[in-house]
Amino acid sequence: MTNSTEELIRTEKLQKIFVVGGGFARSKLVAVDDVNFHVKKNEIFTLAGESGCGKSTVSKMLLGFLEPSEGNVYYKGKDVANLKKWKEKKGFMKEVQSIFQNPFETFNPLRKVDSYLYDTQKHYGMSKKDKMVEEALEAVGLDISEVKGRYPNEFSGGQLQRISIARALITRPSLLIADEPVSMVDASLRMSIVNLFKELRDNRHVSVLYITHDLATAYYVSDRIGIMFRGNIIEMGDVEQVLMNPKHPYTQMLKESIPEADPNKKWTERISIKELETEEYMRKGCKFAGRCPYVMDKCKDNMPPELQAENRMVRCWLYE
Amino acid sequence: MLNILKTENLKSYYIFETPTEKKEVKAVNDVSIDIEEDKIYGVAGESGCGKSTFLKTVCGLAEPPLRIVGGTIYYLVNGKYVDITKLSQEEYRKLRWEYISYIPQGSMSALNPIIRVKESFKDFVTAHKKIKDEQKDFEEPLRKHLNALGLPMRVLKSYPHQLSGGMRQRVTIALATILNPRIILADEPTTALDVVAQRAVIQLLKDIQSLQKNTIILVTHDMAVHANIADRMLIMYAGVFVEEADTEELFENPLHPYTKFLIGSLPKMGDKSYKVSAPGSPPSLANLPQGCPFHPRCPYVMDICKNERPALVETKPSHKVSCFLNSKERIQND
Amino acid sequence: MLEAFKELMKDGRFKFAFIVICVLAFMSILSFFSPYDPLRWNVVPRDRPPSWPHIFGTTSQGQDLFWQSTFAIRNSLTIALIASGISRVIAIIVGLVSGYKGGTVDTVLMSINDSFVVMPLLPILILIASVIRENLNMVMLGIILSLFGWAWDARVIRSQILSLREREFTYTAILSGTKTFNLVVKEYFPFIIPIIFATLINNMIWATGMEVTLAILGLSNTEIPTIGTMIHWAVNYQSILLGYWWWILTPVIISVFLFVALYLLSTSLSEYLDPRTRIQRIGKAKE
Amino acid sequence: MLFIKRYLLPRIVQFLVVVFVGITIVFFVPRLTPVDPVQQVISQITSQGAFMDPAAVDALRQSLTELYGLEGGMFQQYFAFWGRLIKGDFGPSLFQFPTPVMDLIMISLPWTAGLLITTTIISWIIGNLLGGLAGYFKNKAWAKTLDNISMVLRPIPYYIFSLLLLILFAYLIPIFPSAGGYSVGRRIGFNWAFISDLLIHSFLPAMSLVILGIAANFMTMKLIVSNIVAEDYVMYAKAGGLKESTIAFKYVIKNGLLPQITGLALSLGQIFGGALITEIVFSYPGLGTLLYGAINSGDYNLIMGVTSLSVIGIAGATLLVDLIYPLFDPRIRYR
Repeated sequence: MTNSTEELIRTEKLQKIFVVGGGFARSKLVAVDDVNFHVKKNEIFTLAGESGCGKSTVSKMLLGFLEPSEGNVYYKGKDVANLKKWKEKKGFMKEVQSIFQNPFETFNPLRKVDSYLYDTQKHYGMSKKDKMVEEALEAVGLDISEVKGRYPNEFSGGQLQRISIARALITRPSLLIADEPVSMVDASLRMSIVNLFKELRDNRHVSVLYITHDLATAYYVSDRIGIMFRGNIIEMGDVEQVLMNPKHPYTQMLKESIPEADPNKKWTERISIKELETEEYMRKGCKFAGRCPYVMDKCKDNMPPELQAENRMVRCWLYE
Repeated sequence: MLNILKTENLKSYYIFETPTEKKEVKAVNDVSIDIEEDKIYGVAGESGCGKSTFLKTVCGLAEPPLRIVGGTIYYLVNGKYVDITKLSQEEYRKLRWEYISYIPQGSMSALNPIIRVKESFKDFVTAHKKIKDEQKDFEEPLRKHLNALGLPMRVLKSYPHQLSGGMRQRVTIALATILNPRIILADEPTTALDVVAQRAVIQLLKDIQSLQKNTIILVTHDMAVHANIADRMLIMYAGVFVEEADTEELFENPLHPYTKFLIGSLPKMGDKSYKVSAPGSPPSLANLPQGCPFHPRCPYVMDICKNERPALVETKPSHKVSCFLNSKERIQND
Repeated sequence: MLEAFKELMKDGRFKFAFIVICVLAFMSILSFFSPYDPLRWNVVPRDRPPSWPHIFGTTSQGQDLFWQSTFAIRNSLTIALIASGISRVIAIIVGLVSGYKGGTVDTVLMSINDSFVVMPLLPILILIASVIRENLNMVMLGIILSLFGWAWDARVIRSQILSLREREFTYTAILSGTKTFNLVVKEYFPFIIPIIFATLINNMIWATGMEVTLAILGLSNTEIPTIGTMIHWAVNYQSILLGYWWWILTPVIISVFLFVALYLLSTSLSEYLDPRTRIQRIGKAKE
Repeated sequence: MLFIKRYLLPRIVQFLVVVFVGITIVFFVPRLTPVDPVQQVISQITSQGAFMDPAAVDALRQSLTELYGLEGGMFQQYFAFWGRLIKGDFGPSLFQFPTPVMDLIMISLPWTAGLLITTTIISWIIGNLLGGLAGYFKNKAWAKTLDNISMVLRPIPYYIFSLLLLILFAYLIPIFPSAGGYSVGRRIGFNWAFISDLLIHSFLPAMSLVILGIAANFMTMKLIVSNIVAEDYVMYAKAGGLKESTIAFKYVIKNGLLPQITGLALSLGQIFGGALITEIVFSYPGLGTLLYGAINSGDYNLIMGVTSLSVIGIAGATLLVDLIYPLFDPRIRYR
């Protein structure tokens, strides 16, 4: 168990059920279920998974953009759901900031980019004299003269993502939630953004919750990692251990299926391709049971609990 | 080895004309390249470098605002080189699918949503072949083809929306290869698929190539996909190819400074060593710098780079690069 | 502003619309200098074909068609502006509330809204007008039309808000500490304003059409000269059968020009104001 | 099952809501306005010079109140109104007393329905075909010409256009009759003379509806097609070397017709309104002319009847179009 003073944010039994359609066309979709994790001070924690695993829904719930159906989010021990007043919410947002997947969508295309930086400075009660905007831009390797008076479509994706990070840094947050921050940034610029997270952690003591589908950058940048599948975290622990020695059959399959940028590691064995089950979300037991090579009878009816195996959490009956 | 596709000084621009101004986006800017038979080529580059436009252009799909401004595109058809930019629409239409085939970007919606998959196959086949005997000329070869590619027969009766994304993509690929084309142009065929489907698509493309012995030009930004499937690679930057080499050679000994950054910054599992990105940002294709397009970002920039454009030349056996560090040959300005 | 106008004038559709609307606006201003009282009959010789000084001819009621038209244009435009102005306010409020609040509020508002979209409004308008008839002055007519003319546009605004709400820059604005009201004004209005503009003009077309319809049926106050009542009187006096073609033709031609000009204005403007093309222009200005 | 729940049920509910809201408006509007319809009729009669003693006025008031269904409290009246509506009873016409309103409507309805259904179907088919082709071959000269013509015709209201046609054909070039559904004195019967007479009389009103309908469908279809040609499956069909005609019809127009079916359902109310006025301009013996007469004579029951039935009829037609839609779209049929 970690020392609670070290914890920044923690979720307990977090669940989100979406109601799709209205009236008679209503149906339910459990997007996130029983998600428990925390992010410590001075660490980069990764939530990884394929599209549709619920990782972005988790980030929206952490930021208060979505209300959890069940469960709680605690920031420094306080339940975030109790922040009702605008002032309290702003106090929370000052500490927890976020950047998004598509840098071209992060800023309104009809507004000048710098207005967001100055808005942030003003709304969080800092005066222009504090030079917070200039300082934040400097931290991401940009100069105010490059940014001033220009519209989003005058920048490249990489530049916009830096400006987005700069905007988030103006409030001097303790936690930065980065939802797929490099998936739409060009390959040659990708690592400069990822490296920035390391710098933030080491030099500014900002923790980062890195949400991605890319295991290679996750391995490169993070300290701990949680693997999500169909709404659950199915394996969580030290990044070195989880990714280099995965225990959950899904994590193993995921790691095996992601191509590596190394021509000497071409796939040699063939896989037999079963059609993916679209109904995996509806499963009662382990959601991976339909595809798991080690499937047992109890997997089909019972969701495995959070088990401990080799210094990590695994949700798999194999490790009972 | 024969070249199945040759382009010479190919220029393909997006031309936007409004009453007040004219804007040219030089997406393919003077490209001369040879593509050999019976190989999988990988074209890599970042968004907006012109790689998709290159593919569309050589596929003869340039439609306004995209226009071929100059140059030639030769295909080797029945032992003779044919310049498709000089062909009439009808002559070129006959080459499609039996000779040149195409797998589009985001081909999740490449199939007509309101007809059954089999109907789509039939439309594409009848456009090029007369079907006299429905069973013998259409049904049987179709079944054989799907069998060989390991696709279930039930997809034929389905509507596209009833298939999963990965299955739809594989059906599209089957459709593209039904007439055994000599060259397949594939634009980001694995993007937006989940990992298992992505692997299945890569496997399928490899199978088709070894089965039909054709040439595949695969465009994707994902270097990991290239590493897995491509025999030979082309690196594109700001509308031109800056490097061409066999995949292993390219990953081990990149010559162009841009390729070096690209390969060097690839994160790998089990490797935590510090990776650096190229400085700066790629230029806008509407506003290219003079000289080598990479010179504003290049750490080895020389005076010549700022004024002259380097040509793509073979500096090592079957390894071409366009950089004045390696060869002084330049593109003549016209 | 001047730049935008210059660029718009290069569009033939806008140019035509602009000139026609200027002429019509000029005519409605002229009405203030009319030598005749529009409500009085037999002020000029009757049934004269177009000739000097009655350039549009005169009616069987002894009214000058040119000067009558100036009043008609002014009054029809006034009714249309009242109707579309008020209905814009309703559409914006319903669209914003429904789109931003969501949930039950949205469901209720939209099911009412959808009923108005599918409902055949004309028979209902006729019923209402036939009940209040004599008391139906211009302002009243404008208000009644506005109560029926908001539904479709509210839906358009709502769906725009819904898609804007899901876009990432909304979250960026919230994280920048922007409150809801400012968020809507600063982030969403640049997208909503072109819609309001285009629908305003389209709604004016609709409202004028409805005004004319009710007038032809004799359901509005036929004493007030509008394009509709001019047609009403011409039809009532059998002007076609009696060969007074100029009488019916004058309001018909004016209305055709008015409708076509407003329509072309709305299509050319909404193309110009479309955020996608606007974004392109923003980039161009700098290059 | 899912299809019924997700597609059918919401639409049937929508139909019921529209009918409910519409009929409720129709019921309450006359009752919420300051004007008393009974008083209106009485003052109309007295203003025509007929002298009546107060007792006779009271008796008249009594019988009119009964006739209008204005007895009892507001809710009592409301439920009574629904009750009579379901039976199709709108009371007697006041000015063709005692012919029931329903009978008058039933005489006019076939004229309107015939005109409306034919013109709507013709203009929908022609407009969408032309619009689809013009959208696909948008750089051809004929496409641009059609586009310009439609752009000018599109905003003109039906009745203004019918007046233009009327002036042009019935007066300046007198080929077609300017009024009526058939020639005065001709006997109604199923023979060629009557039918040709009918067609000639319906020609102008039908033309104004068809031409404007084509223009409207043309413009929307062209817009829809301009988006469809950019769809992956159209680009792909081109890359596959499919014949232009196959692409134009099977890939572009067929897909473009789907939103147009929904569009038709949404615009039926408007088309109906336009047809009403066109009938009046041409004195065509349909619901519009019936309504016009009712307005002029203050036949309150008749106005209520026509209005209520229009609401139900249009909502029903909309539902019908919605119910046909799945036959054309497999994405709704097989979910």
